[in-house]
Amino acid sequence: MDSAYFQYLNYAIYGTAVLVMLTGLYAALVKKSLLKIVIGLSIVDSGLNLLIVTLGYLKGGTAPIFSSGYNGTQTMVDPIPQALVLTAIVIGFGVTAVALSLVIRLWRHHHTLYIDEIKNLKW
Amino acid sequence: MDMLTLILLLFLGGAIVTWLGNKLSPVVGDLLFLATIIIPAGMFFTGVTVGEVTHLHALGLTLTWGLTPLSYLFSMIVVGLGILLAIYAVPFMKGKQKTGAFYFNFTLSVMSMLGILVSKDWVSFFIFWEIMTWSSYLMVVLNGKDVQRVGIKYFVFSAIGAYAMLMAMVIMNSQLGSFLLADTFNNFQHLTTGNQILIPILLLVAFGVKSAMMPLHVWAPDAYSNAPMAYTGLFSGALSKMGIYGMVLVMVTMINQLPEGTLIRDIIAWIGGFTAAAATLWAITQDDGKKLLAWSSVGQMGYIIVGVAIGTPLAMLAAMFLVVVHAMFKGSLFMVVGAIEKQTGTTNFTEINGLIRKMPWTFISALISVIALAGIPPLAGFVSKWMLYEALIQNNNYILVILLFFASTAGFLYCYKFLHGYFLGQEEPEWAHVKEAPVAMVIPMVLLALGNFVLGTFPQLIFKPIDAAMQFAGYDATGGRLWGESVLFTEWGDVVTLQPILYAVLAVFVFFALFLWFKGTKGTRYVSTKDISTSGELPKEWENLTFKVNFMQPFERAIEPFLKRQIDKYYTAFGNGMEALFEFTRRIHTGNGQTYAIYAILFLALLLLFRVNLFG
Amino acid sequence: MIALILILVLLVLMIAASVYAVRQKDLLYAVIATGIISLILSILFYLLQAPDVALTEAAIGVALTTIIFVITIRNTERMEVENDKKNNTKSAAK
Amino acid sequence: MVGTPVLFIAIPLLAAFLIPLIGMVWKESVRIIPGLVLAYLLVLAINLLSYVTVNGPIVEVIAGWAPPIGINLVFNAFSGFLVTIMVFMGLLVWLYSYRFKSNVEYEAARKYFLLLMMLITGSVGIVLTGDIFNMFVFIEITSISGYALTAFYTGRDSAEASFKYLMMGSIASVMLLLAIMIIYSQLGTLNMADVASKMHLMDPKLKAVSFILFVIALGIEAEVFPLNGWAPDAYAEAPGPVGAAFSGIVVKAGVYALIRYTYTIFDLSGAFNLLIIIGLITLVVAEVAAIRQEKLKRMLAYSSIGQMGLVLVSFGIGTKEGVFAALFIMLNHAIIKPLLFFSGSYLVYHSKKKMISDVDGIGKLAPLTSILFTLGAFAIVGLPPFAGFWSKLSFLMAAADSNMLLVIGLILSVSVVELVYYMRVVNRIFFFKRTTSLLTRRPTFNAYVVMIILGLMILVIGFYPDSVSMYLHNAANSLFDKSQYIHSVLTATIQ
Amino acid sequence: MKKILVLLLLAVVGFYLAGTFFDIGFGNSHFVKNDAIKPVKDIYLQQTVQELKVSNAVTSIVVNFRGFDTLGEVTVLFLSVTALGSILYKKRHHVGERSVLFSASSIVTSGSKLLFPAIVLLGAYVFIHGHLSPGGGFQGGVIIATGFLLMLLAYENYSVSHNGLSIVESLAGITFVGVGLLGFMNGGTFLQNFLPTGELNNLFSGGIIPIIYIAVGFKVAAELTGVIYTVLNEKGEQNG
Repeated sequence: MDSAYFQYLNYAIYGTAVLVMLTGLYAALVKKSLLKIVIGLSIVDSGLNLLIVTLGYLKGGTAPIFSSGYNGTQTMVDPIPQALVLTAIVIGFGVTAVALSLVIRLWRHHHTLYIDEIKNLKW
Repeated sequence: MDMLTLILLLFLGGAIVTWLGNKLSPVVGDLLFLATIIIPAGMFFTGVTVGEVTHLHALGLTLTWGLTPLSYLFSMIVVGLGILLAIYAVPFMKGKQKTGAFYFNFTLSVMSMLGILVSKDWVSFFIFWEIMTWSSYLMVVLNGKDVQRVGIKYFVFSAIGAYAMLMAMVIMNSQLGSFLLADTFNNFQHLTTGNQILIPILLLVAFGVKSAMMPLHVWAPDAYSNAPMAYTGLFSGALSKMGIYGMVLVMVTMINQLPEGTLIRDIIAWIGGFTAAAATLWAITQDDGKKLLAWSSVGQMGYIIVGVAIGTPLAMLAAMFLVVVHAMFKGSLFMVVGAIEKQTGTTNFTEINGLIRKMPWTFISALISVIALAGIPPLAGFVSKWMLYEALIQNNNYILVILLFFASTAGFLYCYKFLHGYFLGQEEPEWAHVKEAPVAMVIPMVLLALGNFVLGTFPQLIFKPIDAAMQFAGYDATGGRLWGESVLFTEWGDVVTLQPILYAVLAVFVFFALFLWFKGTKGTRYVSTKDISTSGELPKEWENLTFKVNFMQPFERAIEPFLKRQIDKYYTAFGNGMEALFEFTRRIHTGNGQTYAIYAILFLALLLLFRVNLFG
Repeated sequence: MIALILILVLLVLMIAASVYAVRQKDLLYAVIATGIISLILSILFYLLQAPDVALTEAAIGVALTTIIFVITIRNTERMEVENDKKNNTKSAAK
Repeated sequence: MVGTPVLFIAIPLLAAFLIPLIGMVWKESVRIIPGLVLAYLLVLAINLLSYVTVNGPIVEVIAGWAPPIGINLVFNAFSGFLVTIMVFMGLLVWLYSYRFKSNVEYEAARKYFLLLMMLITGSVGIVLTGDIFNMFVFIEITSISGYALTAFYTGRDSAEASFKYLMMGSIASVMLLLAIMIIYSQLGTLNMADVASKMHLMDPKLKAVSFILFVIALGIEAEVFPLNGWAPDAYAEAPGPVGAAFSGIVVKAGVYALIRYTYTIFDLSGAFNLLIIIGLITLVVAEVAAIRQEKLKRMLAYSSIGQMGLVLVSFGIGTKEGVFAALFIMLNHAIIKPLLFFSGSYLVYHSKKKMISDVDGIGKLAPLTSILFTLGAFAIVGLPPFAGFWSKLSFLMAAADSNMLLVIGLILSVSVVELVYYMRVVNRIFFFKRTTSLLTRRPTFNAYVVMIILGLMILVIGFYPDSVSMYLHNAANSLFDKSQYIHSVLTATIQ
Repeated sequence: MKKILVLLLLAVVGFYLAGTFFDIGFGNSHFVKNDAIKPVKDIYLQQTVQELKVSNAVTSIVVNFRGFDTLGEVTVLFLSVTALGSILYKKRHHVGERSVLFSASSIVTSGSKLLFPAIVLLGAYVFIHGHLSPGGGFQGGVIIATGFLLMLLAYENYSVSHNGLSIVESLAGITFVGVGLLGFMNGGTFLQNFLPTGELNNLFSGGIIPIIYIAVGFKVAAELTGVIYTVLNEKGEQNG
């Protein structure tokens, strides 16, 4: 791909990632249902992962795998962000699981997921 | 280990040991308590000499301890009162709750006061000051009567004072690079002008709180009357004098170096005068002996503050004298009230009558001390007040003289009310069983009362320490010139002019005694004070019909507009307002998790918006 | 060129899916939409030369996250409540 | 030198993986093994600290790749000091909660002690690690254990508190990752020392943005004001020992991270003013909220937040004395606040709502516990001759030396408020009539031991502050000496 | 009202974040331009081939260069399993009674029974060849976990033994830490490679990396299965 498109991609990908993050954040901040909040948080994570992987991309880079078809010339994309994203995804899954179990607990006690009614601890 | 440290450590360890021993058995606690107070006190009198200095090190700071003539004067009061009240306290506290806590805090108070007096640097001064504060606080709330109001009020004011002092001392340290009292006083000019005004004000606030100076006095009456009587003697006699001690230090060093010094002196003097007058008026309206004495101590502090603030040699002399004397008579008066409380269970005038026959020794000490308090010759109060008036007149503060004179004249009223309320009048059957207080309680109060008598007649007995103290405070006291300035004394220590007064008054006393002896109470007819059937009404039994109800009603009506405006109300209103504000503020944390998340994003947005202002 | 257009299409789809997931009242559909987001994400990762991440995202994001969401919805409630009309039903349930 | 810093992480993890196996055959082990591990870590920490004070920082390379390639752990006077405190408090918390609740089932006990150990390990890792992303991983470990421990009691409110904590925590992790990636994309490295040495090459705009993101993320961990809404709930709803662990250990880790970024990694001048501002706001709001609380543990929680605000202000002064004071406050707070939580949670043990009014007149029934609580209260408000006074004094001296008179005045007036609410509780304990018919629970033997140890430490530091000042001075110096940190890390080799 | 405020805030945040990343730019990491910065990734890429003889750079980073992160990461999973257990903890377990998503038809059940071994094999392949081809411990473990998920969904009374799971994950974890400590014992550092690194693109290459990745695979599989199993066994009260 020649560099003219790269300008578009620059705005497109980063813009999309930030936009997705903000959408999820909006859900987490405004939506009243606990489940919706958790969904929003996981959407934020998706956007974040896209952002990170995009940061690691190099123009014309290949996947960081020295397969047999690899001659020492072509550049490789930055593997570090990929490794970090790997970690981030797994951690995000763990947190989501904990969050969902908490949602189940709250449902068990309150019989609602409406967050404004789950305010026993205040001030 | 040197003497001072040893003594303080003995007090400290003794306090803890006493507390534990009291858990063991009350008798052990009592003995340990007496030992804890008396042994170090004796060591203090014998072992400590003025001028020797101790150095301790903590966090790179040097704590310097040592005794100056000025502090020696005060420490004599502390230790003397401490011993007498300790002897008094043992029977007083017998069979009461929380005896161990009482002993613990009593010992700690004595220790901390001595510590304040021996500390030559601000850090240790502050440390002991705070120990004194919290130990006395625990005493104030000891009996559990509306602790949240009285105790918190006392602690808040003390904390304001203490933190003012803390702020002043850290500023001085950062500017002058030393915590030593001497350095901070001597290098005072090197401070910036702003600090030169700020620091004395902070320190005066700090010491004004402890010495119950208006408008910082509101804690005092409640605290004095709420603490156990066996402690209040020390509280008003010695502990409030620490404020005076600090005030003397500030006045003779910092204020003297200030160009605006005279102005500040006048302001403080006027505040003291008002304190005296207002407190006296309040004292008159009290129906409870404790409260009455509490207010009157505030008033007496007013006199002392006036003396210290005026600061002419004679005024300072009067103040010093009054410090010593006030400790004596107020100590014995609080002991009297304590004895009455112990024997009858109440301290309310309207309930007690004619204890004169039941508790003669108590009556005698009360009589002498009250006369001293009222400032009637030949007792010690007279000497000090006279010298104070004289100093004021020399200083041309005629209005202030009038104010003080009004105060002490009005003082007669409550003095009489006190005597009459407890002892005079005819005795009620319900007090028939009352006995004289135990000997261990009688002896200290009688001793203190006689002390008044002696000092009133032969003031030269304490000239020497006062003289040394004032010399240390920078007054030229060679050859008793200070005393020469008063017409009471022709020259050094010789008190010829006082003895005729003494004889005259003694004659009056003897005559009065003989009259009572012969005429006695023959011919007087006893009717129940509650019998008003002559006026054709049948009283209900819950109506207290003693004639002492509304004892001073017309007077109170006269000063009603003054009574209506008490500063306490404004403080309370302020406190409530603050609490309401706090209540409003904490609602920021609405229990909704989403709101917290929104706060986080809000914070992020703000930081991003002001990024440039923050990080350039 | 093809890759470019593909990427752009995927991005648009991703935004659409996320908006749908946020706006959808039926939580089950919302969860499925998040699964779709993860799917698109894994394709994007592949296009961005990150096969490992693509694999992980596909497995975790598409399969596991979705399924535990579904189980949770199954255990709690399916419809999102927007106003607290549930007050009375809650008191009835208690 | 016995052992290396990596054991602080490796040993607990090994134990954590072993516990389920051993627990199958020997049930009691699930309680005992964490204690043994923590005891060993304490010995290790003390040894390493004494070694470090003599011959300089230890930089441990991991996976055989010297920095800036691999991850590394840094154990210098500063981090070592904090680690020692944390491990010590962790051991005490373990000892205290050994039989805190009687008749706990095996499963619950196993999970509780496992999570507790991992909470402490995560905090220690945050302090030790020399790698930005690795710190993120440890923060996640700490947070997840925190969520689980907060929701440990099966009441309904604990789950609510935990959910709030989780929401804030996940926002924090998002911000943290963003900031990390911005830095990485600019400097191409994740090693703290390397980042610090290359920081001048970074575009100032991006630098500021990433720092702001860090402040938000770590501020949530360090309970800075607008971000700390979760903290009181979590403190109050978690089991008593866990509340103590939060205020004694976890917050310290958050503050450490914030300080590490402000002092070592970033070179922003305005950061210190920011610290002072947010610290003051945190202090004021927390104390003001604390005075109006009806529940004991919430009150303690707010007061602990306020102390953290004070610590931030003290760090924000930016002088060596300020750092010294801040570390001293942290040390005292780590000693005193657990004591308050420990004794407090026994004072209101049997009451359902844990109201402050439930302690009325309990002084007669549980004298020793009440006296220990009072000791803690006196110490935390800084009354001499207890530990809190010296830290407060050194803080005020530091502030006065850089003449911040307004800050001093504000903080002193706030501490009047603090004094009021602690004294109210003390009054209730000793000088009120007992109104409720609640029973009091006599603390277990090891709880007594723990509380008495803490009380003695308060007295010792109060009467002889020089006993700790050397370590504090070394820590302050090593935090200040940025170049030495960078050098010692970047020249590290495999021992 | 609240929505508008939030939208405003998000607009501000989004503006600054997007601006930041637009500055960073796509496809050319900033540090590539600046010569003063020697990015670590070059060293990684070159050492991956020369030292470790691993063909998948991501694997070498995840397992060796930044293996410490991975250790923490599996710990996070481990902790989240424990957390689930303690959060959803009930005094009385009603085992077997599980929330049923759908009643599976016989086709599904038999199909999943056929599919299950294939899935497990695939997962095993993925994490055994983690250092050669894309994929590795996590991916393989997740795949295996999905296999178990399939069985759990298909068969209402298909149960996994908790003890088995915890034994597997404990052993895997002990292997991970133990290998790390072994490297530590051999005079090296924690997680340092102490095995001979064979030939590039060879199954037995990369020293300890395959071992660790296999351990990670088992651990992740066991943990994720545990997560699903715990959540499935949580039969909350249905609505109404």
